[in-house]
Amino acid sequence: MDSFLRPLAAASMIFAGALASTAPASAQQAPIKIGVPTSIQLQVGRDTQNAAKLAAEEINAKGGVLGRKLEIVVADETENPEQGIAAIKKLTADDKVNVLIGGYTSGVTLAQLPHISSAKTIYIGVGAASPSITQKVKSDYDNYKYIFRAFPINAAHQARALVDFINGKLKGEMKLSKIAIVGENAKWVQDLVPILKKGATDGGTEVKMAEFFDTSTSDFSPLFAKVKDSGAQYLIVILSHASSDIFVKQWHDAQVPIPIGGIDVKSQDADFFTRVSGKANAETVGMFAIRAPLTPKTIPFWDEFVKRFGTAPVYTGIGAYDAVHIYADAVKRANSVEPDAVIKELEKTDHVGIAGKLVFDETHDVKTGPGLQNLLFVQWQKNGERVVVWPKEAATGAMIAPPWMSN
Amino acid sequence: MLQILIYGAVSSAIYAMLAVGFTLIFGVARILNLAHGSFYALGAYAAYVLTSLLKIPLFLAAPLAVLLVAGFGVVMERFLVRPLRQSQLAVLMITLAVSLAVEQALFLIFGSEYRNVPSFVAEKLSIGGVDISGQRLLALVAGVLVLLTLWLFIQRTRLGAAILAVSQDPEAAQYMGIPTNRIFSIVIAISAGTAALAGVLVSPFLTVQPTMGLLPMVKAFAIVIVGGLGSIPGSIIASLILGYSETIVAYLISTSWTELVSLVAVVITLMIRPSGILGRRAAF
Amino acid sequence: MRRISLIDIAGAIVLVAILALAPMFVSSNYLTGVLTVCAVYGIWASSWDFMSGLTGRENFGHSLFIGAGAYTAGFLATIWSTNPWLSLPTAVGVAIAFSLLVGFPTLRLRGPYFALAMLSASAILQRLCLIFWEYTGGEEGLYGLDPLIKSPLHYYWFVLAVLVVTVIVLTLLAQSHWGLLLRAIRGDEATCQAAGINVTFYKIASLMISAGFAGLGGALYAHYQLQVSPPLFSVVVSITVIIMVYVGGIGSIYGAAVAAILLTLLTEMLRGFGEYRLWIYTLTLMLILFFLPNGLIAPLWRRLTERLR
Amino acid sequence: MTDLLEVNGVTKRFGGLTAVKNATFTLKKGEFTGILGPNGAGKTTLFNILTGFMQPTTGTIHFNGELVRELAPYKIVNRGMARTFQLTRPFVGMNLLENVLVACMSPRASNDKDKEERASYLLAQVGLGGRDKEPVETLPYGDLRRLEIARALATRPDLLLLDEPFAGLGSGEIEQLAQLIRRLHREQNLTILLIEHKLREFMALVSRVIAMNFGEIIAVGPPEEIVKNEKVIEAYIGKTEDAHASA
Repeated sequence: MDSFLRPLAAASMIFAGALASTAPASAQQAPIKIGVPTSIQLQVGRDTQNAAKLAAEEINAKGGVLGRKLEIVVADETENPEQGIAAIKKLTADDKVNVLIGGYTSGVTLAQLPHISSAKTIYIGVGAASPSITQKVKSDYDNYKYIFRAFPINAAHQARALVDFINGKLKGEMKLSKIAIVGENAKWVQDLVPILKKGATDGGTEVKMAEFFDTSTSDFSPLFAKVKDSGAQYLIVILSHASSDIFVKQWHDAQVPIPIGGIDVKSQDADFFTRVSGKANAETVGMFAIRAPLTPKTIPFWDEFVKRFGTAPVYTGIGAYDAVHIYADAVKRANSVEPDAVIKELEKTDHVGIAGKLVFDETHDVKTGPGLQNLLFVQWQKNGERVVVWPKEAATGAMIAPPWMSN
Repeated sequence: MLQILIYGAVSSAIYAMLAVGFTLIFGVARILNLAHGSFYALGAYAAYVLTSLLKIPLFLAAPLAVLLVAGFGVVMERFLVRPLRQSQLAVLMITLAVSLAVEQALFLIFGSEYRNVPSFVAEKLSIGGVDISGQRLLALVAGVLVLLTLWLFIQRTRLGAAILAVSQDPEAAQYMGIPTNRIFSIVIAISAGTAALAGVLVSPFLTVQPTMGLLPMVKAFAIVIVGGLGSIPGSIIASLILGYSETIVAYLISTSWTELVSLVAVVITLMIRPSGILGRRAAF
Repeated sequence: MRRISLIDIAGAIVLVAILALAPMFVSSNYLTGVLTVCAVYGIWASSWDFMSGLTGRENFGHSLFIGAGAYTAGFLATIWSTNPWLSLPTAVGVAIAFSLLVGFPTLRLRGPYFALAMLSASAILQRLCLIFWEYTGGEEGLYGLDPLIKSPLHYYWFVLAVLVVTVIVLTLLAQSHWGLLLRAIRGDEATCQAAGINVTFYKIASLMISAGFAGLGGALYAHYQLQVSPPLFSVVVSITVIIMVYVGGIGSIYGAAVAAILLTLLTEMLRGFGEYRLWIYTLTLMLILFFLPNGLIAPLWRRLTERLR
Repeated sequence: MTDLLEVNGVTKRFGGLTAVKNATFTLKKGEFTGILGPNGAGKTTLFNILTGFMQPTTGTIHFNGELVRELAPYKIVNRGMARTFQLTRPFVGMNLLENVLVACMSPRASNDKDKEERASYLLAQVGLGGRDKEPVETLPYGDLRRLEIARALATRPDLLLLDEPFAGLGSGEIEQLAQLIRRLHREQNLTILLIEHKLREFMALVSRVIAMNFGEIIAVGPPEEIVKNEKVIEAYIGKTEDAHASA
C-alpha cells in the first residue's frame, strides 16, 4: 500500500530549497545549476543531496567551473514514478538546471527517461541499477545520449558479482552448495535474478527455490519456513524498497537456521545495525564501497562526510559526489555547458572516484572490473563492525555464522 | 502443518485485536472510523518514545502508551467526529483527515526512518519443531486475553449492558436514561486502546514507520465486512478465517498473494451476504 | 437542480479563457504541465460527481476506472504499439466494461457497503497489477508511451477542451430528466420503484457514464506521464477525487471541476512550505468539513451571482 | 367485469411469525375495495407483497391474467399497478413538479410528449394546482398524500393501491381527500384497493370490504354486511383498546 501522502501531492514534489553553497556567488556570472531528483525522505536521498553539496562546495572553493559557481537544486522524486516525472519537469522546465544528478528507484528513472530526453538535459544516474536504463543510449543515441549512469554498477554486473560470491565464497570456501533466492517484486530484481540463477547453476550451485514478494510484505515467517523446508544452506536476499529491518528482525527472532546475505540496500545504512538492535549480526551485505583504501580518495572522503553529516555515506552519496566532479571536469574540458559538447567530454571520462576508477562504456554505463567499481561483500559482525569477506583479495576478516548456529 | 496452525493463530489474534475495536465503534456509534489505523501507529510510536527516548521500562511504557492513545481517541470522537455525526460521508472524511494528519505529524516529528521498539521477550521458542519468537506468542496470548476481558466486560458489567443497549437501539437506550454520549466516549477509548495495544505488541517484530497504520486499517476493514459490521463475534470469526487463509496462502502459494486474500473475501462477502457472517443482528 | 443562466455561461467562458491563456502570460512549460494535471483531475472529479453526487452512492473506488483507462493506454502503446489515438476510445470502452463488471454485484448494496465494495474492487486490481508483474511491470508499471500531441501547450489545450466537453455533457445530463431520476434515486429508491422507475438500470447506466469519462481521463493522464503504474489504482486517488468534489459542492459537477483545478494548484503553491505543506492541506480539509458542509465552490458561486440573475 | 387482480393462497412468514396466512381474493375491474383490519393484521405486508416489495413465502398473484409474483416492483408498476406509501416519502430537495415528473418518466407514461405539462396537470387534478415550484419539505401531511396520489397516477395505473391514506389527517382533510379519491374512481374508472384500520372512513367510500385479522382474511362483503359480521366485531370491539384507537 502506498503512503496516504503521495496522491495528495498529485503533481508535485517537495522542493527542498536551494541547498546552494554558502560561498557568495560571483556577481557577473549566473551559477551552473545542478538538479538533484531523489527520494529526500530516505537515507539514500539525504546522502545524495549532502554529497552533491559537499562536491559543489569543494569545486566552488577552488573558484567554480569556467568562473561560475555550482548551485544545487533538489526535488523530491519519492519512490513513485508520477512524482519522479513531476520532479524532472520541475527541475528542467521551472528551475532550468544544466544537469540532473540523482535517482534511486529504477522504475522511477525509467519513467523519467522520455521526459529527460525531451528536455535535452544531461542526466547522471547515481542510484538506480536496472540495465534497461542505459539500453536506449545505443539504440536511439540521438534521443537518449543525455543519459549516463555513474553509480552503481548495473544489476547485471551486480548479479555477476553475486554469482562470484556464491560460487567462490559459499560453494568454494564454505562448501554451501544449496541456496535459496528471495527478492522483492521490482524492475532491477527482475533484471538480476535470471542472471543470478543461471550463473549459480552453471557454477555447480543448486538453486533450491526462488521466490518474489511484495515490497509491502510485513510478515516473512512463511517465507523463512519455506526456505528452511527447501533444504537450502544459504539464503540470498535481494531487496531495496521492501523493509530490510523487518526481514532481518524476523530472521533473527525466529533464529532461522540459515545464514543470509545478498544485496539488501537498506541494510547498507551505517545505522542499520543499531536500528535493529544488533539483529543484523552475521548478515552479509553487498556494498559498493566501504571505508578502505579502495582509491586514494576513499578514506579522506569518508571521514569528511562523517565529520560533516554525522553518518557514513550510503552508495548514492558516493555516486553523487563522483558525478558532480566528473560533470564539472567535463564542462571544464568542453569549455561550455552546451549539452552536446559536455556529452562528448563525459564519454571520455577517466576519473579516479571514491569506489574505484570511473569509466563509461558505449552505453554510457559505468564499467566494472579490477581497479574499477566493484561489489564488496561485507558482513555485519558483533558490535556493528563491518568486515569485508569477499572478494578474497579485499577481505578484512573471516565470515561468521549466526550466533544460534555457531554451536 | 503445525507451522500454519501456530502462525495462523498469531495473525488471527492480532487481526482480532484490530478488528474488534473497529467494529465496536461502528456497532455502537455508527462511526466508520478511517482513523483506526492511526491508533495502531500511535500506539507503536508512543511505545517507542517512552522506551527509547524517555527510557521508561517497557512494562510501564506499554500500558501508558495504550492509555495515551485511548485518550487521543476520546478527544477525536468528542471534538471532531461528534459534531458531524449526522452525515456518514462527513464522518468518513473527517476520520480520513485525522489519519492523514497523524501520518503527516509522525513524518514531521520522526521522519520516515524505521524506529525500533524493544521486544518484551527475547527468547525463541520451539513448539513441535516449529520455531517462533517469544514476542509473537506474547501477541497471541495478549490478543486472546483482551478479547476475553472485553467479552466479560460487556456480558457481566452494568456498563457493558449499557453499551449493548445503545448498540441495539440508540434511541430507546436514550429514553431509558443511558447517557449515549458518554457511552460513545467509553467505546472509542476501548477501540483506540485495543488498536494501540496491538501496535505496541506487534511493533517489535514489524517496523515502526509513519505509514504503518494503513495496512492494518485495510485488514480491520476487511475483517469487519466479512464478519458483519458491528458484530464482535462476527469479527472474531472473520479474524480467524482471514488470519488462517492468509497464512495458508502464504505457505502454499506465495507471500505476494496474501494481500489479495482479504480483498477478495470482502468482495465475495458483499456479493453473497452483504451483511457479513453475523451482521444485521445485535452487535454481540 | 438550478437551471443554467447566462451569468453561469459567462462565468464559465471567462474561467476557461483564463485557463487556456494562462500559459501564454506565464510562459513556463512547468505551469503548462501542472495545468494539464489540473484538467485531468477536473475530468476525474466531475465524472465522480455525476454518478456519486447525483445518486448518493459514494464510490470509493473511482481509481478502478481511472487505472483501467490508463493501463489500457499503457498496454496498447507498449505491447501492441498501436496508433496512440486509438487508446482514448479503447480506454473508455474498457472502463465501461469494468463498470458493468463491478456495477452489477455492487450497486444493489446500500449505505457504506457500496463504498467499501468499490474500494476493495479497486484495491484488488492494484494487487493484481503487482502480482502479475511480469505482464504489468509490477511496482514500476509500464513506460514508453508516446505523447498524443508533441507540444505540451497544445496537449494542455486538448485536455482542457476534453474537460470542458466533459463538464458540459455531464451538466446537460444532470439537468435533464435523466439527472432528475438520479437525484430521485438518491432520495428514495423504494419510491422510485413505486413510480415505475428501473432503478438498477439508471444506476448502472450512470456508473457507466462516470466510468467512461474517468477512463478517458486516465488515458489522457497516461499519455501525459508517458507511463502508468499501480498507484493509479490506489484508494488515495479515489479519496483525492472525493475531497475535490466535496470542496466543489457535491452534485454540482462544475464545482467539482473547479475545485479539482484549485486544489491541484494549491498543492503546487504550498510547495514553499516544504514538509508542512500536507499538514496545511489536511487542516484546510478539516476546516471545510466543519464550516462549509456543502462545499466551497458551488455555494460561493451561487452567492456571488444571486443578485445578478 | 373481469378479474383484474387474482390473489391465490398468499402466505408470508417471517421466521416463526406468519404475517399473512393463505390470503385469497380477487378484484374486478372498476371495483373500489377496501382492506380492513386492526394494526398488525398484515395489511401492509399484503400490500408489499402485491406490489413486489416483498416476496410471498407461498401463493400466486395474477394481474391482468399475468403472473406478477417475483417481478421487481417497478415492473409491476409498469404492468399497471401503482401504490402509495403509508409514511409518505417525497423526494426531498425537489419541488412538487419534479416529484411527479419522476413518475412521468416511467415506461407507461412514455407516450406523454410534454412531461412537465402532464405533471403539472396531475398536480392540478389532485388539488395542488399552481404550486409546481414549491419545495416538498414544507408541505403539510394532507398535501403530501395528494402528491403521492399524483405520482401514482402519473404511471397511468389500472389499479391504484392506497396504504392508509387518511392516517394522521384531521377530519376536514379526510373529507377532502375522500372526495378526491371518489372522484378519481368515478371519472377515470380506476380500480382502487385501499387499506384502512378506521371503519368510519371506509363506509362511505368502498363498495366491498376485505376484513383481516392476525394475517387471515376473516370476511369479505359489502360494508353494510361487514359491520354486522361477528368475527369483525370481535376483532374490533373485542379489544377495547383497539376500538378506542380507531374511534
